[in-house]
Amino acid sequence: MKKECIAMLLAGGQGSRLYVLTKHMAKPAIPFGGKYRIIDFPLSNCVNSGIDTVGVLTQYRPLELNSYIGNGQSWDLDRISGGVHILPPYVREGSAGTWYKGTANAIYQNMDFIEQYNPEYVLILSGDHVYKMDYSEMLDAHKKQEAACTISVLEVPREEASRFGIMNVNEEDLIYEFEEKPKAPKSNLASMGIYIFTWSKLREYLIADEANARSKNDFGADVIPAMLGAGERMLAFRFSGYWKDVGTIESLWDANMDMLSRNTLNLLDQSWPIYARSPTRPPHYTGNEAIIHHSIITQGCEIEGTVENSVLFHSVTVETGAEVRYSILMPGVTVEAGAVVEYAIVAEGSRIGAGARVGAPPGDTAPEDWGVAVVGGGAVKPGRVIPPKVMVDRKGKEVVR
Amino acid sequence: MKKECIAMLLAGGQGSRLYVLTKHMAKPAIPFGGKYRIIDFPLSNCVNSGIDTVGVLTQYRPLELNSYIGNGQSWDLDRISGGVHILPPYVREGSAGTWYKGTANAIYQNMDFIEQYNPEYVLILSGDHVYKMDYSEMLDAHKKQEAACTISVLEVPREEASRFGIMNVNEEDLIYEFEEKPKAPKSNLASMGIYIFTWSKLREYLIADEANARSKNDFGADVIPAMLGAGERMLAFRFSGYWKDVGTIESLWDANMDMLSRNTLNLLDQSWPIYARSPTRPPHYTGNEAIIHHSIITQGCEIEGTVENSVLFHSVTVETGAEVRYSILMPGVTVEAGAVVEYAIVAEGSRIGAGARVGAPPGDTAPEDWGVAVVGGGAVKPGRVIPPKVMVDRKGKEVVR
Amino acid sequence: MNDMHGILFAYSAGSRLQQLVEHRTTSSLPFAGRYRLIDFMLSNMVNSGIPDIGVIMHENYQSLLDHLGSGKDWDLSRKHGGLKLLPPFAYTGNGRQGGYRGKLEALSGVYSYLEKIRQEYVVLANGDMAVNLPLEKVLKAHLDHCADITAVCTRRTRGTPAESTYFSLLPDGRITDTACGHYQEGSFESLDVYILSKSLLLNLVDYCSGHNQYSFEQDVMQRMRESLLLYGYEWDGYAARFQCIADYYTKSMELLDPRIRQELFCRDRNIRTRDYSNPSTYYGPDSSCQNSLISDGCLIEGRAENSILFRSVVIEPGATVTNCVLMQGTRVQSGAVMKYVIADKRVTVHSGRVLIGHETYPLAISKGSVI
Amino acid sequence: MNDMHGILFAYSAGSRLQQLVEHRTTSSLPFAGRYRLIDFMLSNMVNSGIPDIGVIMHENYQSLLDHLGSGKDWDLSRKHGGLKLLPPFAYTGNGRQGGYRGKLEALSGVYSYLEKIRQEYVVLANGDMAVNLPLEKVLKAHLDHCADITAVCTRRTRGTPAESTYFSLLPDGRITDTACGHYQEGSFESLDVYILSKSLLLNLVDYCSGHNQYSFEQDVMQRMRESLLLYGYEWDGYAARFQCIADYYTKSMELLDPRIRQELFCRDRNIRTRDYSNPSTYYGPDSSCQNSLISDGCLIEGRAENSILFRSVVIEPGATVTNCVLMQGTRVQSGAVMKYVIADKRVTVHSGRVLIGHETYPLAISKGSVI
Repeated sequence: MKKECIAMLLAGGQGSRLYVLTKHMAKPAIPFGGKYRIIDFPLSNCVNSGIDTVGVLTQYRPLELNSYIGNGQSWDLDRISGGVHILPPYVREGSAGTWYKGTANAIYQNMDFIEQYNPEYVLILSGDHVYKMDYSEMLDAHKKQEAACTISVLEVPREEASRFGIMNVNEEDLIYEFEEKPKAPKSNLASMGIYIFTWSKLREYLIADEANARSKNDFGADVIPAMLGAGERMLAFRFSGYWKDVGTIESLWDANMDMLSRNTLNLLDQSWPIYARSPTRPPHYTGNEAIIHHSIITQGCEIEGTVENSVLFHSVTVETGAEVRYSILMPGVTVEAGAVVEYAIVAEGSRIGAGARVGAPPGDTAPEDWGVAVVGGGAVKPGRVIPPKVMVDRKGKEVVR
Repeated sequence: MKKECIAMLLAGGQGSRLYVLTKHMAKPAIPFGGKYRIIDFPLSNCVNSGIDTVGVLTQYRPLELNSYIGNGQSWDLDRISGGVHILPPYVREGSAGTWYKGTANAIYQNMDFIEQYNPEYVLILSGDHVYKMDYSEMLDAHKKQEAACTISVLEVPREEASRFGIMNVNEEDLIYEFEEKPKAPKSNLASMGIYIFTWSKLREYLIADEANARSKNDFGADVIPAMLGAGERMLAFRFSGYWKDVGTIESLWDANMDMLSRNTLNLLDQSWPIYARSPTRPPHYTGNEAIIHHSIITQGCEIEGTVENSVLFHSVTVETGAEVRYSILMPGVTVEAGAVVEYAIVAEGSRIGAGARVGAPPGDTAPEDWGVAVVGGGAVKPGRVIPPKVMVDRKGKEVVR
Repeated sequence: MNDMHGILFAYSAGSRLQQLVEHRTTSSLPFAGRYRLIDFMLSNMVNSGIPDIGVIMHENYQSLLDHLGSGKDWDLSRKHGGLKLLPPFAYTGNGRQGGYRGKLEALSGVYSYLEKIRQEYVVLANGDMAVNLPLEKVLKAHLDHCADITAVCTRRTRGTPAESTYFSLLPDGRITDTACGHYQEGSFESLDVYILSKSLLLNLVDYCSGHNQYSFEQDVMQRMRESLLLYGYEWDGYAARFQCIADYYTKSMELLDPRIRQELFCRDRNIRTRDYSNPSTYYGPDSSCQNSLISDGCLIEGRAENSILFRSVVIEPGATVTNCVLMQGTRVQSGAVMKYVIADKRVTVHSGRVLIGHETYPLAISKGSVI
Repeated sequence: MNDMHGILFAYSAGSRLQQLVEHRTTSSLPFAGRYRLIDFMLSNMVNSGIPDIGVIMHENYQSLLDHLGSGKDWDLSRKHGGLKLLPPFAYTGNGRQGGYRGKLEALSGVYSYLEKIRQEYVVLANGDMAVNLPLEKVLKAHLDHCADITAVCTRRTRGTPAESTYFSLLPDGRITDTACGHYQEGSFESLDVYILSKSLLLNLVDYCSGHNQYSFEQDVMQRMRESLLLYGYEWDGYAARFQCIADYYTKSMELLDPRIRQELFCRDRNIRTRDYSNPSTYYGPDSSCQNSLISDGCLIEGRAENSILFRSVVIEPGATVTNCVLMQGTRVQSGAVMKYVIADKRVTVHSGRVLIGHETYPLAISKGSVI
């Protein structure tokens, strides 16, 4: 059962800045890009990188992720040896179980799981980002440099660097300093929250971190600084390519819109397939009056109306005369005749009633009042108007950001 | 995803009456009968009965069971729809998770899991018993009688009936009374702890039971009596065949010895295979001086000594001149040259040093001092004597029963 | 618990399907934008709770082997049972080359498999029909009638009479006669789906093999009509058969009718197929696409109308595709025009080329052609 | 990450294995009590971290198909990659019947599969050798030498010279010559395991197919020895080949030597095989069993000595089995005596029958015989 490198995917995030969208599911389970959920990206990256053992650490709404991941078959992770395992917080004998205290504590609580595979290296991932990355190249760099920890970094525009955790490195890309959201950043190398640790080292630091009552038990805040402080060999691994955090309504909308552009993530590349679990539905149908421009449409859809600059997941119905623009319609959404959906995110299974209006283009509203409209599920009554920036939950109630 | 009937297997038992054997694993994971673990019996019964969705409720040492069950492939339960799922106690948002309060509470806590499959019926099983049973026949009887609950029962000798939960039934085998360990039993139909419930009914009673602060949240003590009291239609389903509880050292030893007899459980019956997960090892080897009588031996063993009336799991080594009688040697045990093991259970990976002596036949000891000797793992030093009824743990320390 | 076993006949290739079955059997013919014909009956069996299915193959089955793989996509990958591919095992061909002469000969070629069937009843079906058939209801009717054999049939005629079988039914459903290749007013067309008990099946195969009889229709349904209790199960839903290229084209175009799609793809009885992990289909800024069925992974920048597009079809800007069936990977370069064309997998049509067939005689282009 | 792809040749049947390959290829010959020969190389590939493996088959492969199934038992069942069975796809046989003439012809028969290989290096190996070979070390040597092709070979001769290939090696391992069917003092016998890059493989197959060359040994290793950098990798561990029945018998008996079992079945490089869920073997009160290798699921109530018993063998009380190899399901009834016998699957020997072969000429009994 020995594995050289296993991955631990932190999927416990509640995603509270996604409001109604994460009310009924964990953030990594959010539908994305027409066919996927966010967790499909790190999972597919693992398989494509030759990492066949993944622990998925859940806590918020674990059942949904559990049933999405199933036995791992959709990602070719249904293995006898290794494969994908859901790891909810563990209730130990005689004591109450609690949610993970921080990212490092989540790994600490699952040390027994890791030890089963006796790995040399552990890859720590999060379920918050959309990107394609060959972790085996990062692992090669880690091994070559004999690092204790390798952190994947992205060059960000200098002016935005103070929003990130910034790595200051020497000419060999070895990190000598880590600054969380520095006011005067010395470099533009931002941490992507992807770490490879030499397991024996990490183990040691996790135990020490857990023993430290003042620690928040977080990788970025505690473990990485502790390792740097102790003079461990820490490598920055430069990543270039599409990488997007989808933690807010706006960034989720943005990232979906990016999928309409052919020079962001190439999802057609057969050497790096992004796997997903989706029901088999027949091809989508475009009706006699359908108008579809600059959009992506998925199996099982029935389009009789207008769809422009939008992302439609499987089994979406757009009835005759309905108009959908600059919007994201998650699986099973129905837009009834004459309804207009613009600059909106509509959650799984929602029904937009005839003649209703969800969202509006930015020009029509004062900039400070404008934003993406969100329907969190359920039915929007015929004729109802949901203004820009407004969110409604499954019961149709407005939710304040 | 709708399933007519799903199974919930209560595998959280700590098995404290198995002492050192359950120190490092849950009771359902105890090796049994040469190739199996106890949980293989209910799991195989499910698959053979056409039930392809099984929730395994664990709490004590969940990781061991988790890694034994893996993706369910060994039992043909690696399914897209359904399959086998490990369900540890769930830590809800903002509250601490606790171990299951009782058997009924364990099901209550996993109602969301059950509801995913929208079943008509739920089969409740335990991981404590060794038997072969076609649950589909029980389900047919349940449906035919339109029962709210069907309880599988076994006819026990009248004189032993007061040790069991006894069902008193009418001529249609409908239960009118349930007595837990009655002093004066009115019937000899003992509950086997196997229940089929109409889910809508069970759901209702589970919610009521949870709301009842005085309840122990146990099926036998609370839910069944409550249903009987409310006049629900409760059916006794008569089972005849081999059925054995393996909850104590003696019953575990007994049940293993039963496997040497050809008229207990027929494990060769290809129409009802008992599946197990075991590593592929080469055939076992019997040496030039091997003497083997009335025993079962498994792949990977190397037998150079004497083995009589014993059950040997995979990869056991019995060296030249060593003697094993009336004993159970779990996977990977080594009995060194000249050691004698009699009337003993030796746990996985133990090494019995040269010339050591574990256990003794009943005749040599006063009856009250005699019992099966147990080695819980680790090494027994050469020449050491472990008398009958004595248990030693992995470190070689004696453990009091 | 459902007590049926499935046997799918996937060995034959309809010769009038010409180019379309050059490298495959009819059962692995692509249909409806993403499926192979065998997906329909295979999914029907899975949806009816049938746990074990054997697929009888003979020649030219590499494409089928590749499509079915381990059976995982139909949730049929098992150690014990599940999907089993049955190439001719003990079959020595009676000294003949070529496929089996009939179902009974095919069954006798896999006799040792049949003996090991764990279920009491067996469904025999062809792998080349598009239908969404609730087999558990057929079994129920079979049991209710205490029938020896129940045959699924339809009042609507669907196939060419010369290549079809017809039953004469009494009002209670009992089959009184079976005619092969000849339609009579009032008779029911067989859909080649039969339910019978395992023991009867073994007896029939045994007997017929000993008497050099090979046709289930003639040698069992017709010849034994007196000694066996034969019943028809009437199916009046949609069912499509494919005996020639024009058939294939017509049946494909029928799918543009929403009622037919509804019948064939009803959600609670999903048709499963192999998953290729394609992304969604992208429509360009100037694309136009009406009354068409479009699979995932396409890139549509030109015009499509009244067409069926399989996965990964590319229609470049300025290209026009009307009344066509374009299979997986077809690439239509800018300015090309296609009408009434069936393009097999991975056909490339260069810029500006014009290909026009006729509704009654669609142009069929072989796999991989570059035009 | 390991960057190798495996190709197993499983199409040939050694004709001198006679009855043992009547219904199977040599690769699916049962060996060592529970394995098929292909299990060894397949497990070597899995143990070396090879994720994708293609098995080239040609005829008589039903037994292999049945054994390998979906590849689950080797943890190779995948949507993408994993185990792929490769019957002759595009291969038209150049108008000939019968198997491939050589490895290159076999490879050219699955050319479209080769093109899709995702890894940079390819291991070519036969499916009919029992060995526990660390292929990742062979790759390392291949990379260290910057070789074009690395061939695994041994100093110990194992096969019949007429059916084997021999390499002449320089002290640094470079291969200077290849002789087919002719052993010279000091030359190394090929184990028919080669590592080369995918791109070179495609070039070679292309070139040789265009020149009607089919033998990897003659047309590549021998003919191209000047233009390619060929290296030998010496393997001095155990390896067994099976060219005739006597070979099979001798190699089987060798397994009774614990050192050989240790080499072939070392625990950290486990040999996997199909799991049949057999219970343990039961020994009766009066049984006797010495120096034997015994699989699960047997029932031993008589005597066995110096024998290999496959799963589900029954030796009734009073029966005696000495120096035998009894395959799965052999039943030896009470009082029967067997010496120097190889019984294929499901042979029954009735009470009191006596079957005696000789060490140098063991009696081989065909599958299913009743004596």
